[in-house]
Amino acid sequence: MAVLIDENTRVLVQGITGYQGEFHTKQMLAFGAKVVAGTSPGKGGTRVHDVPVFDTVAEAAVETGANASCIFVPARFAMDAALEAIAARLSPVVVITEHIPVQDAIQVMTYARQKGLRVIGPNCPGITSAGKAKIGIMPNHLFRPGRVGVVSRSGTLTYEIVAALTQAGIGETTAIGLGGDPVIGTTFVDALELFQKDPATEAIVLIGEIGGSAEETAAAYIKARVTKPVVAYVAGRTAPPGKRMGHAGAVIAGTEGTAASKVEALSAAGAVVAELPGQVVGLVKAHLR
Amino acid sequence: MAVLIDENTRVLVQGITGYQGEFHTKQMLAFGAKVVAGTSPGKGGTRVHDVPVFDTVAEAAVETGANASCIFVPARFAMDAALEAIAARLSPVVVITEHIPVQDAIQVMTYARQKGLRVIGPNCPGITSAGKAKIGIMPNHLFRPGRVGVVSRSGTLTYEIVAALTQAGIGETTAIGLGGDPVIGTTFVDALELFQKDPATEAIVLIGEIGGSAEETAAAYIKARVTKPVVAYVAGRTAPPGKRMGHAGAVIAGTEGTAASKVEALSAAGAVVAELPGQVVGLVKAHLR
Amino acid sequence: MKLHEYQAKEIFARYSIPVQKGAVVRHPEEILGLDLQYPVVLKAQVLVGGRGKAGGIKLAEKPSESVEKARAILGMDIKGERVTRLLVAEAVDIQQEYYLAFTVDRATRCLVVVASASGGIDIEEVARRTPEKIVKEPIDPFLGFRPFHARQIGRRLGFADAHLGAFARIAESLYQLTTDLDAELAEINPLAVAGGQVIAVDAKLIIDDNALYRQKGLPENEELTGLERDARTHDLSYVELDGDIAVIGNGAGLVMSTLDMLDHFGGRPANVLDVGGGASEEAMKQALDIVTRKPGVRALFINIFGGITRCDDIARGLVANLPQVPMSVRLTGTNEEEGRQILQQAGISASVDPEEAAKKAVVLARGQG
Amino acid sequence: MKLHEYQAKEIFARYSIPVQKGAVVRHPEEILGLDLQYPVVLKAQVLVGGRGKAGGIKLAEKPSESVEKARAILGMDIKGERVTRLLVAEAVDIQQEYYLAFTVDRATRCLVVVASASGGIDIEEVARRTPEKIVKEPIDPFLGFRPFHARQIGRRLGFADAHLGAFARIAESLYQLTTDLDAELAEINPLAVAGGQVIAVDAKLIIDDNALYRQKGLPENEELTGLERDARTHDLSYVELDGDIAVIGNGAGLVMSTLDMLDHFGGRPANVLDVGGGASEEAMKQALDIVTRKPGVRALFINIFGGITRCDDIARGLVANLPQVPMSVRLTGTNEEEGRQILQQAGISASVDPEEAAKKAVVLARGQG
Repeated sequence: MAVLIDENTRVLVQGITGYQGEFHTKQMLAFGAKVVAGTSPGKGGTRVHDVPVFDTVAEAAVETGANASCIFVPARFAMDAALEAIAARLSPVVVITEHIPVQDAIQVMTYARQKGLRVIGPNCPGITSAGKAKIGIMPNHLFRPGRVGVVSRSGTLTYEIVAALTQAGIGETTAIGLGGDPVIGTTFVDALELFQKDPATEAIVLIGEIGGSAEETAAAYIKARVTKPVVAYVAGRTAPPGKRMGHAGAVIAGTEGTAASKVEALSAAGAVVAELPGQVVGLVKAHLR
Repeated sequence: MAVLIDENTRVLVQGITGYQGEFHTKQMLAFGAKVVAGTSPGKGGTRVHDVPVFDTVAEAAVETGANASCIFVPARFAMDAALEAIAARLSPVVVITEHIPVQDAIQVMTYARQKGLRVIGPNCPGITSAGKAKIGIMPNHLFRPGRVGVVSRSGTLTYEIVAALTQAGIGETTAIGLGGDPVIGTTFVDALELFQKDPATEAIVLIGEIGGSAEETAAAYIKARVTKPVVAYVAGRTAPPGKRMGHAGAVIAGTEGTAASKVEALSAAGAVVAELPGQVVGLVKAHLR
Repeated sequence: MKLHEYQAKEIFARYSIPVQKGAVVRHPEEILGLDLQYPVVLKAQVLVGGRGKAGGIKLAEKPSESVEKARAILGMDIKGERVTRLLVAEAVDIQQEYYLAFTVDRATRCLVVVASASGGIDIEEVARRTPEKIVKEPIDPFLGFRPFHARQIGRRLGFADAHLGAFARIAESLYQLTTDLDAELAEINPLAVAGGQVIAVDAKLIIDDNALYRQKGLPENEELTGLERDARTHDLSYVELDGDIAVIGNGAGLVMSTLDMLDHFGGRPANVLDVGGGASEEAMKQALDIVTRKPGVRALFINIFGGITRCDDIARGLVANLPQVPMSVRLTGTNEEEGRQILQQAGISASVDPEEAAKKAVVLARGQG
Repeated sequence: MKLHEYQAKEIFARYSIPVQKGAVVRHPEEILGLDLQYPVVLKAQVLVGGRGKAGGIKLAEKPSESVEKARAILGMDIKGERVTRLLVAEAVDIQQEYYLAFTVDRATRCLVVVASASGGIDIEEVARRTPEKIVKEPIDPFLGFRPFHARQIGRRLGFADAHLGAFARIAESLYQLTTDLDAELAEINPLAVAGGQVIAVDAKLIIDDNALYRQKGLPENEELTGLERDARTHDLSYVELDGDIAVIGNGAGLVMSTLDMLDHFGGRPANVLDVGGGASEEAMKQALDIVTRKPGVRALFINIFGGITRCDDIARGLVANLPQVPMSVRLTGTNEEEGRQILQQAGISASVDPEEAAKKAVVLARGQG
């Protein structure tokens, strides 16, 4: 089992002819993901790694049965690409692109909500269901099918944790990179709900960071609904207040949003909180039945 | 019985302090309609014909239980007023105002559809349920509770027909003025459906005019669903093609939209079509059981 | 309000929609001063349709031919409209003609995009005979017509490669100007592929009259006659016809049925004026002045059913501005009693029955009153 | 990007939001040339908060007093920021202070309007202690913030009569400029009723950095140090801190955890640069240049976990631009083998374990490497 994507996921890559799109299409195929189509307006009829390229998502979906999207198009065209994927009823729509203006992201999320579809990201590494499917850019070799669900606001920290889980022989069900921007389509609570329901997931790793109140909201959800062990890590304990740490999602706002507030809320909710990323896997091991 | 509005309708008048708003509030009250509130931004706290005036629809609805609206505000503010009424979940929202830009009307209709609420008009005389309730500007003295439902794209022609029905002792259930603009909230089909279901309505008078294809669509509906007698009149038989007859709703477009096409469609659907408005009541009489 | 082709193209150019290089002239000799590549197309600037079939569009291979043909077109009468301006544009070598428009759709209550790969003068024929060749999609006013919508339409018309992007940019711009300018219709027919370019060869733009208050910088409305323009300035809706009975009514439906009645009884309306809802004494004064100023009016028919309009206001306006022609008045509805009293005091009789009053108007126009 | 109060107010004025009459000066004597009614307020133009409590705002009753007080404020250091400009504005007689802002809300994934009848410097205190005094409503981006929404908010703050319309117009304009300018935050605190007018007494505007590409005509970004500005021009995210270990990482989360690790092992970061996703050789070159240019850097810690970023690109960039300071490298992930080989050939050893590498960096900074 896995959450969000599996063997039935037929991926469309939007922006497949670009540098990143082409490279990661190859990687997804190598992982065993079913990348069935790509889009690149004006380049319909060509192929990339033998994947057929279309001018529009509508044509790609009709011709190939694509049912999920992975977006690599540059930031200034990303909103349009995401709206196009949603209009074609693809789900999830995974937006890898970073530096998308927040008001563009707001439009995308509102449209997805209207249509009842799921967006992941933007500015995220995507989703990987170990041994089954991958949408996004997480390094292939890290994964090994196993027992732990990983959800994170940070891409590189996800890789750290996944690599360690694999090395420890525990393995993963699905890893979900939520993205570091202030407005994102899928939240910790969504992921916790999915992992709690998934019979194959025995424990959950939650990787947060300073800024916003998503971790505090997740803590409330854990307390109310999650019975599986949750191991958490919150990055940015020593980050200077008010300084932007790489993306807008990491601005400390008021009393909420500090690492201390998040760690406290998660601990109070029954999650085990690691002080450094290197401690996470040991804590997972200790709490697996 | 009646359709759309009855004794339980609690009317809010938007633009109650204006010339038309004030005059027709008095007329509606005289008719026996429950006008419970008015709005006029900046004039909250005053009264018009003893009806309390509020600054916003939200306050008026909470304070007075208003559940329907009648809009008299000038054309350039009418879209905002209608959106405000819809946001407060009033229904029907009856827009009397004429000369509203069509792209404003489009926004209002889209928002109402999103919220699942009914708009009547714009540029319409409103609705009158004889002996029960009135929203709009139809002259009070014309009505007498009775057996016929009237639906029309034209205000003054509605009055003609209603007056004649009353004079003939037949009387009306409800008269609905749809409005003459190209984009309107409620159509012939909506009204036919309501009248067909209403046990008190024994026959239906439909008054169309040239332009658009609403009468042709109504004809198809009559053929498929309406078992009650329908007497129709279509104005503009002799209007010169391509000339605008007072409002944008009456521009002949292509082969559809001519009086001939409408008369033919209605006749073929089983409706009885009068050649002049003066013949309508005679035909109603002949077809009433 | 309808704009001339050249006016619409000036707006297109502001929105970066490619149009042919060209200029407008009022006199044939002006053509010689234009810096244009030959051949050129000369196009009569009129607001009525069908100018091509009427000889209002001609090709010229060189300047002398151009001046000669301009002489033939300027001053021409096309369906009652005199040609006073000519658009002179560089001819393009059209490979394929498409149709593209945004307009208001009553049925879906939205703007719609209408497009076809079978553009050109016979688009109405295409729509009637092979409706499957017409792409028509409603547009959510809140989401708008997005770049991806434009590409989808482009693909359905068969555009590919670089032309797909060119088409999409034109469609986006045309939608943008439709909403910016409150257009009821923004049409390009034909939209052509010519010389490796996608280009608007013709242009039609109709602005929503109700939105003119917020549309600044538009050219003057040329669709109207002098009296129609006067009526517009007083917010009255007035249309000229070719009979001898002047008609004043209130409400579009009533006004149309009034024409139907006059026709039924053998009368011919000279014009028709809708005083609209809530007409005041002052509006009535202007209305009387406008309808009776038209030459050839032999009688006046006033048909009022008061709703938002009050009969007493109408009566006061009439009594204070008694017309010179014989008239038949029908007056009923709101404040009917007060209205009749005012008329009676001025010695004017009014009918309640519209058919009776229409018959009387026809008799008056025949000089038998 | 954060704007100064005076810059935000210039934008407010373009959107017809009432602000006090005033001008910006860089030298005290300039005040004498200003045509302003006294008393005036002198306000230090700094981007950090809390200038009032730091003495950066003063009232002056007459020109001489004004110049004297300007001398005290100009050149002042407020939380590390030197005051170079002063806004001199006519004082207003405030009757009540309100709070009004539009900002991005993570929870509802929308812009929200935030307003309160208890405005002024203690608004955060109000939010914490009496959250019921804060009005907060999400805004549908497609419907937008309409005039009726503005009136509703106005009523909830207690505005009535003519002030309700004045407030509503300000709120509509503030929303308009929020969307037009891609603002993350557009705030008026206090929005005051003063002298029968509703007026913006202070102004804060933060523009979304990701949208700067489509925002022309904005003032220069003054929030950044020289090195931060250099980083920005190369699309790198760089923040200055006050320790002695320069840090390069990829991804915001990894970068933050890197700081946490250094702290854990007793190290103090001098700065931190996020090379982001898919960093190229060239980006690595710029990154190395920027972090090591900062005075006081004693060691360099590179912590890369390759995802979209490839280890070989990083390695090539490092080998081609070897820094002068001792360094500790952690390199793993995509194309790890190739990356390690490149480093090995240049005699550089790299760790896989981040904690091991962090410990080494701390040791190097202490000069014990």
